[in-house]
Amino acid sequence: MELDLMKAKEFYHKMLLIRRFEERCVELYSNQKIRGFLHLYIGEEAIAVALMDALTKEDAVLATYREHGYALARGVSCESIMAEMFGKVEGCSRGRGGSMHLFDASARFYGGSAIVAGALPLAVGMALADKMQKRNRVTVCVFGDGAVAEGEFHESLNLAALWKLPVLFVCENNLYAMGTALKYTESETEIYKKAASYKISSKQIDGMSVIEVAKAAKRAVEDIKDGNGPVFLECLTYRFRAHSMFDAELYREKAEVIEWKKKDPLLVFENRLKEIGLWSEVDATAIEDAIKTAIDKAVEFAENGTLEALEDLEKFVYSEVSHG
Amino acid sequence: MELDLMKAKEFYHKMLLIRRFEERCVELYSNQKIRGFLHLYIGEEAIAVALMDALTKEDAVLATYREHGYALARGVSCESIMAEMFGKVEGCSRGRGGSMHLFDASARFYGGSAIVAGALPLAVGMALADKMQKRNRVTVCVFGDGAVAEGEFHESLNLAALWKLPVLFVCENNLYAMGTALKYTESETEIYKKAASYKISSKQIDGMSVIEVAKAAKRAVEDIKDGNGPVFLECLTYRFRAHSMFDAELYREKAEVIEWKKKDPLLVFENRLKEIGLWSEVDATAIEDAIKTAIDKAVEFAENGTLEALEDLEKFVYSEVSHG
Amino acid sequence: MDNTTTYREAVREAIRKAMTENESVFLMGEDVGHYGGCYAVSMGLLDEFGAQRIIDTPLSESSFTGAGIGAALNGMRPIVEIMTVNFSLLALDQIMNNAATLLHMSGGQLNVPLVIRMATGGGKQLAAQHSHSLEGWFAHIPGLKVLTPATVQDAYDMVGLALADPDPVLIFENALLYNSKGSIDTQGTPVPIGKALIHKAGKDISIFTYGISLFKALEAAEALAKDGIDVEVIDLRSLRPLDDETVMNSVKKTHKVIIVDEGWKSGSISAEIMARINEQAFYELDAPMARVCTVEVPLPYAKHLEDAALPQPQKIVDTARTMMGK
Amino acid sequence: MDNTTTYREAVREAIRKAMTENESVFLMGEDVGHYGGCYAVSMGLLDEFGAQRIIDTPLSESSFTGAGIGAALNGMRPIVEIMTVNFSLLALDQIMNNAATLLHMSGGQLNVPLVIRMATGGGKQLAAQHSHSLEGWFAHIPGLKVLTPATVQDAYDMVGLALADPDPVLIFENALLYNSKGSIDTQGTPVPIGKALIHKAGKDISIFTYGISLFKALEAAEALAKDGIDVEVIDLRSLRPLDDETVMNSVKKTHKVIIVDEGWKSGSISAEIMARINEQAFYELDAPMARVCTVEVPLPYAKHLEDAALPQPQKIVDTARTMMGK
Ligand SMILES: Cc1ncc(C[n+]2csc(CCOP(=O)(O)OP(=O)(O)O)c2C)c(N)n1
Ligand SMILES: Cc1ncc(C[n+]2csc(CCOP(=O)(O)OP(=O)(O)O)c2C)c(N)n1
Ligand SMILES: [Mg+2]
Ligand SMILES: [Mg+2]
Repeated sequence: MELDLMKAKEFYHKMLLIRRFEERCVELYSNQKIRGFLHLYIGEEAIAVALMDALTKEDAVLATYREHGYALARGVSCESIMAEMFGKVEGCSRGRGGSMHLFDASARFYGGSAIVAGALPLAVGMALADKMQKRNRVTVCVFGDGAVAEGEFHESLNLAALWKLPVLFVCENNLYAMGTALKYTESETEIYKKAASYKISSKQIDGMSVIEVAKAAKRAVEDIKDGNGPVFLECLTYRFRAHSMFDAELYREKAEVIEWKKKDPLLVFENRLKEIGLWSEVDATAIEDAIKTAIDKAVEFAENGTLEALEDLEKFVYSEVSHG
Repeated sequence: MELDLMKAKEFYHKMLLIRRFEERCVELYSNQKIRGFLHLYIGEEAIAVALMDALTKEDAVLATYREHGYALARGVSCESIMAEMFGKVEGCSRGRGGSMHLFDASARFYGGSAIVAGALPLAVGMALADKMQKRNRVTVCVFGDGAVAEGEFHESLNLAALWKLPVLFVCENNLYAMGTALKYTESETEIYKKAASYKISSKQIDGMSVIEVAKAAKRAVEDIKDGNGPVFLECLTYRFRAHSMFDAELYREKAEVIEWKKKDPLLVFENRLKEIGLWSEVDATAIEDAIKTAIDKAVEFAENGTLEALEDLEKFVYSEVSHG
Repeated sequence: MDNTTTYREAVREAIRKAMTENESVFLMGEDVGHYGGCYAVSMGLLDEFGAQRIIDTPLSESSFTGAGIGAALNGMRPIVEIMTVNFSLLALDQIMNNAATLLHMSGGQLNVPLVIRMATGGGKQLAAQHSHSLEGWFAHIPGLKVLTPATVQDAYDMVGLALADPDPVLIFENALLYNSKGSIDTQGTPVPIGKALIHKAGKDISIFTYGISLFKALEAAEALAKDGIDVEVIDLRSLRPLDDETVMNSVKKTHKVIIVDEGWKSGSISAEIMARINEQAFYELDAPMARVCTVEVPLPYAKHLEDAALPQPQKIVDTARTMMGK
Repeated sequence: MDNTTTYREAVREAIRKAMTENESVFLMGEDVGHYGGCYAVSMGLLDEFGAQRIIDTPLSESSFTGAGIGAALNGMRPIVEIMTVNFSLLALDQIMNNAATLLHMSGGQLNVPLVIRMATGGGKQLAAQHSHSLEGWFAHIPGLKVLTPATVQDAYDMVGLALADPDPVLIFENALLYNSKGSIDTQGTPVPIGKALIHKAGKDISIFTYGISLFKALEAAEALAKDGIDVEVIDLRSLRPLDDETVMNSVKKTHKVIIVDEGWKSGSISAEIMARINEQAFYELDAPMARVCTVEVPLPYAKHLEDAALPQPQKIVDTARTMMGK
């Protein structure tokens, strides 16, 4: 994969946007502007940014409750995401979803799912629909290492492989499902091998390197669009923060966190750009500034947003034209 | 494994008992003495007989709705099984279970389960209890090829492997789940390979040969009792009859059935015994007669059984001492 | 009206019609293809429409139901057949947390035009794991619609109604009805979702019921007529939404209520109907309402026990007589 | 009584006591060990009892629940923690088709002494997939018992009661209660399963409720007292079995009924209670019974919408006033 300056800037910008956006979310959480569960993606930004880069507008994305990064990288606006977390009508889910349920049909961003592994079957079905309708599209489905133990992981991988469906499965293996380390949950901890046992083309990659993920994602999407059936990518990564805002992190050593922070995807990328001589042309300060402005704007937008009228509580339980 | 005459007679007797018992069941079904679903084991007898032979009384067995053969081979009495299918109090489940739900706690025969793959988690839990209580026992769990697609298959294999539990998983791969051929349901049709992907010691064997199954079962049980964790056996087999009494068998070719009937486990075993010169000492006629007598007796016993009093319908929803 | 169409054929015919008229409709489930359907509903459709549209699935209830949701989100009109309600428990997470929820949770962006059909009910001596009647229980879930066709006409109509609906619709087909016969009008306008039907008008007692119990109630009504008790028998047709209007109008006429319900008594749809009548027509009631439900046991195999557990015409007759003081 | 014990500590203490007294008791579930429990209930227990008895499971709700059943069948007394009720849907097949069924289906041979605990309820802005209150819905299933501890004492007692029971018992702990405080009597005889408790006697209206709604009802009762409306507040404690006797006795006293229920209105336990009162105490009623339930929507994230969806003291007050014509 060619890494030109434009792409380099874009990657850096997007990863930093996610980082800063979530840092602001933490503040806003402390100020009780954001409530409910808030799962941070900090440390894992490379994956979302690189994956979304491999897609066209027609492709579809399904993510987990740790999906801010995906929504942002997919191009869902900062404003509508922030407004969502403020519970406002201007939010991308009209304030009904919150942090765990960002949706944007126009971006083909299908959430935001809070049941671990619950989106895999949906991804299979979306890909089935594309195949039946002979549309050359990919459905990307992201999930954590914890999802691998669920029955739906197995059922969905089998269906996708059996029916040769255009799905890109992406496992973000950050070594923990909440506080339970992978070694306590899987007899086979090399997750990509499990996918291979369904005869799915499967690979383990460095999820801290936006370049490596971008390469693998590009190839995977090409493969899928060539009609070769599903692909599975296991991205090795780490979440730098607690699982959610209520986590004392008793289950992992500080030293481990420190070790992984050395692989911070922003740092790794910066160093790489330095190596290849592109860093000097990336105006990091300008990017910081632009991001700050964008986030400030988003917060203001969210603050100024409106609350859904109480009369509309029951709206959208059924479609308006429906008989319900 | 040493095949002495006694064992040879016993195997032959048990396989034939299952065959004749089920043939009688078919008649009784036509006469409406037996109702509900009736799934025949005919063609697959070698597996149950050989597996049960490898167990001690302390080991536990969990089977499917196609479990007459297991109940008989485990030593649950013909009478109580027949009475069960007649819906009588003298039945091994007091007439509440029928063909699909034979239970005999004294034989550590835990059913009789009609939800495909539903018994696998139970087997895991039973084995977990044995391990916790430091009892050197095996729990055998039998299921069909259809069960492999269920999420619980995956979850249970993972748990058993992860916790190194004393479970013997046995898949009776008879190529069809009802009317759906394995190739339509699994991306990997070599089922034992799926088990291997959980790091479970796993093997594919000829399920039509009582000797081969007996050998494999014996070794597996030893392995498990040596503390090496679960073992998985895929037994290649074939059901000679329809899935249940309501099956037009549109999904398979007559020729295929005929081909497999050449591998009839009774026939295969008879030929083998002839080869090693034991057959002449097996008094097949006497065995036939003894079986006929036993089945006649069972039918009579079932006919003469009593119907549960209607007042007792709600008995056993909760335990008697319970507050329910 | 030649009354020779079976309920099974009616469902099949409705599926065939929908698949012929709309390329986006497809059928998926266990054994719907090569086997011809567990209850032979889809017999012949594989040959007619091919394996791309009549899809045999592995035993993976959760995932093929979820795949139905995904396909519905992505432009298709899937009919997912869950072989029987007994296996739908494995798919409940997908049904409640995704199908029923996505439209609201996405702020109105993502509707799920999914039809899920399943066989339901006891009475075939299939014992505790294969005899559930959970349609009333599913009706608890907002975001879903729950249909219970009793007649051959409804067996036909409801497939079309469900497919025309933009939201997830569950159709519960009582397995004992598949062989029942009737005639179908394929040209008329079907009675919409959410509308109950008076099958027999009467003035003394209202019997509200659905599915196979409709016929038990009608049988009871005949017997009661001989005693001079004139019951009104109403087929609810849809358990969610419930047709409160038709229910309350009947109560205003008869002032007495019996509900016949195939579900376990506690917490089933019969309780909900009682609750609504209490709320909306309390002063119309002349006597306590009564219900004839399934006894609260895992259904036993033995026929006499199973019969005793399920609602039966005689129990309805006895309940009505007691209510009329006869 | 120093009122400093939290509900969370009460549950933990009860588990600790049971594990100390009985080697067969163990705890298994997601994050119960190294993390200390999603709601910190089991914090410290891993250190105390070791990984053999405080077992972190993979995310495999169906199978570890089923494994609990198997372990219970084989001599153990497992406590399975399903992190929250929202994930219990994945385990429903095991709960309904195995745990609730095995004793009856085996003709009385196999009882399942399994305790399943789970957090339940909305009110924390966790949105549609994480805010279910399904305890009333689970109470539909024969073979199960369903407990809903509201007080710190019950949080403590019910673990022991459930473990002493030979059959499967589900305990629903409302997550908003974990920080609530009270005192516990560890020496007394616990109020048995199936017994409701009068928390506040009154003569004008009976309010039946459970779990967190108990406190909403008590709050409403205070406000109503100022209006001269004297309500009786009854904590059902157990949704299956229900304490019909205590319910009917209260109805006989007040002749008016409100039910407060965290479940979605249609088909929830409130309907069942209304149905039973209709059946058993119809002539005692002076007015239609009323219920304050959760509005039938997938629970929304935004706080004002979520508040509007859930039962609130003010709604109870309004309902009571209307009922009293004030
Ligand atoms: C079915 C289900 N069970 C349990 C939970 C509670 N839960 C939320 S996140 C989580 C851990 C998931 O870990 P993983 O899949 O590795 O994703 P990560 O959070 O590490 O990104 C758990 C147990 C859930 N949401 N869904
Ligand atoms: C969860 C579940 N889904 C569907 C069924 C209906 N059903 C009963 S047996 C069967 C086929 C099972 O095939 P397999 O596991 O290969 O066992 P076999 O009958 O061949 O012995 C099916 C689909 C069921 N009992 N349980
Ligand atoms: Mg993880
Ligand atoms: Mg098979």
